[in-house]
Amino acid sequence: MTAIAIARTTDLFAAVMLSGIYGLVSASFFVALDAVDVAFTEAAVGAGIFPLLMLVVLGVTGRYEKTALKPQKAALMKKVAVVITMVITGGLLILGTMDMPAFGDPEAPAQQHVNIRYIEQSPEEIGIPNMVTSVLASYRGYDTLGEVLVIFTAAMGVLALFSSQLFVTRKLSVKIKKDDMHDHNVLRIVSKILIPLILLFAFYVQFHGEYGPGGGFQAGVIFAAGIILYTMLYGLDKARQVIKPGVLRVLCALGVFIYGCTGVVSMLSGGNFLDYSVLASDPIIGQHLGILVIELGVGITIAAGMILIFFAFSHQAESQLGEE
Amino acid sequence: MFFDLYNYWIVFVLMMIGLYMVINQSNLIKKLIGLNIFQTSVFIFYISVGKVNGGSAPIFSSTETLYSNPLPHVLILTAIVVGIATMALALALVVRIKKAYGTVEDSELQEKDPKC
Amino acid sequence: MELLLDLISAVCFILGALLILSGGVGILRFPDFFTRMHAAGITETLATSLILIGLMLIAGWGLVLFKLVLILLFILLTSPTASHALAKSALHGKLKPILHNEHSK
Amino acid sequence: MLIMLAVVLLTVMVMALARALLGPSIYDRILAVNLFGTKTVLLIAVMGFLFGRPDFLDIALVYALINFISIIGVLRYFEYSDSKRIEGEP
Repeated sequence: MTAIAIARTTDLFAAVMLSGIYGLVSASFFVALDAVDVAFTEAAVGAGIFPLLMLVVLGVTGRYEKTALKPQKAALMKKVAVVITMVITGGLLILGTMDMPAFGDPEAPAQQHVNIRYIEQSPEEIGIPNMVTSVLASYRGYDTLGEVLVIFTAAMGVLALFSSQLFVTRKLSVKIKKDDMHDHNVLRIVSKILIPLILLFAFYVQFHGEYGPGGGFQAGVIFAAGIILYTMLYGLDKARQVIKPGVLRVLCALGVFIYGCTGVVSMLSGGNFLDYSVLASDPIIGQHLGILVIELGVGITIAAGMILIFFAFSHQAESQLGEE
Repeated sequence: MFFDLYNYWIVFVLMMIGLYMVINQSNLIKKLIGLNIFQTSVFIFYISVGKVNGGSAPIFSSTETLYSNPLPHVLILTAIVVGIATMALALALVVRIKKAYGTVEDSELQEKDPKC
Repeated sequence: MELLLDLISAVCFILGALLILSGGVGILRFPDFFTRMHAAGITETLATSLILIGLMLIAGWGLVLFKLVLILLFILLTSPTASHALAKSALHGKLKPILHNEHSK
Repeated sequence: MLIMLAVVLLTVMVMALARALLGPSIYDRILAVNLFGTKTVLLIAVMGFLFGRPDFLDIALVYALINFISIIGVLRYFEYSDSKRIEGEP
């Protein structure tokens, strides 16, 4: 499989390309296993954002892996030891699967508990067809809030690590670097057509998430991908004029804020925290409203967070290039 | 019967490859790629658990009656995005390490800073 | 009418499959990058459109058809662009195509 | 018919993967990834029809999009690091 090849290549760049393929493969795997929402996310993240981030970092750290400096024998010994450990652990794990219910067995214990309620009740209780969305936003609203907070924190962490001049607009007159993409005119024009389409599609995914696969997480990533495409083609400075990093930072927090506020509002109007049924006179409409608002919050946070992270990385890469 | 479990085996093989990369590669970026593979194998594991034979994607429709388990999907959906966010954090750390020490190789790092 | 549509889509599928296969063989067997690119780039667009048109014919009216059209549009826009950009940057890089006179030396 | 198509697509995907592994130059790999991505788009579309739930073409759409973006990104950063290396060599 792809993974073995990734492990063996020393050329990091090639490894990143292969990990892109790996993302695609695993996403098709998810489709085959009926997990459309997951495939959606994995396609956007595993095949898109992750390799891009890796590439930016490679631009900073250098492309080739160094060959081992240690004496060969010690390295070999270590390798053998690691492989043996691997085989033993893997063997034990596989042995463990012997007790597991067969793959796809509807009688398996994992299918017996809350799952039945989710599947049978959610169309009546929440009133939207996509069960993944209803579980995500309503039944397990706390979890999702936590995850959004984690993403927010991670974005802030990246920014803190690159305590850089990202928020100070550089003077453009310093030196206009040779724009790498300047001679790719065809690319620029096609992308100009595509970017609005991508952003539009992101909105479609955002608000259609109740009926088909999609939702805030995916939409945020797609939106960020559109902006990232713009950044790559027109340079960071231009992209920062379009979307100010300061605004992004506020947006990133705003998403979490929206999410939390929805919970508080529902609590104030007499329900539990994040219980949307009380938001409108009809519980189902209330649920609808709550999920819509929350997905919006999630989408905003993810999009802003991803763009911020990308900006931070590519700013780092560019400034390093400027130093040399 | 025996081959009913093949899916889990793939998961574990992937997992071991990821673990191997994390332990044995000295390049930090390579380690992170390995971590990513490990992560994905766990995702696949969860989704495999949620699969029901003959079921279809958990989006309500009038023609289908049997659905896959939506709960693992939800967990993994969020886990993927959280995964990329934390991965970004890790990459940021790698960049800082590169800046501070001038290398991203494990062994060289240890030579330069024996304390860590 | 139904039969006719099915028939046309089947023809589309077979043609598309053949083209894809030839592209795959091409990318595996051709000697250097630019010939590989030629094999992949040309077959890709046509084969993809053929298959998507075939799917459209069996899809019938509705949102599905619209999405297929969207995908087709997207592929038609992006695939040649990506090929173009790739070839261009490969040419700017150190890769040189095998030219005829060079080959005969 | 659809099954035949899916099998062909899988075969070609394996071929592209082989090229990505062998690929002497970076561009070969990028090309292979591109091909692989397009085939995945098709495979998802075909699979949607095969399983009788063709509502999920959104995913195929996202694939097409992401594929393009990552190709562009790869090209850009490859040129980037390349020019940097040339500058770095005195």
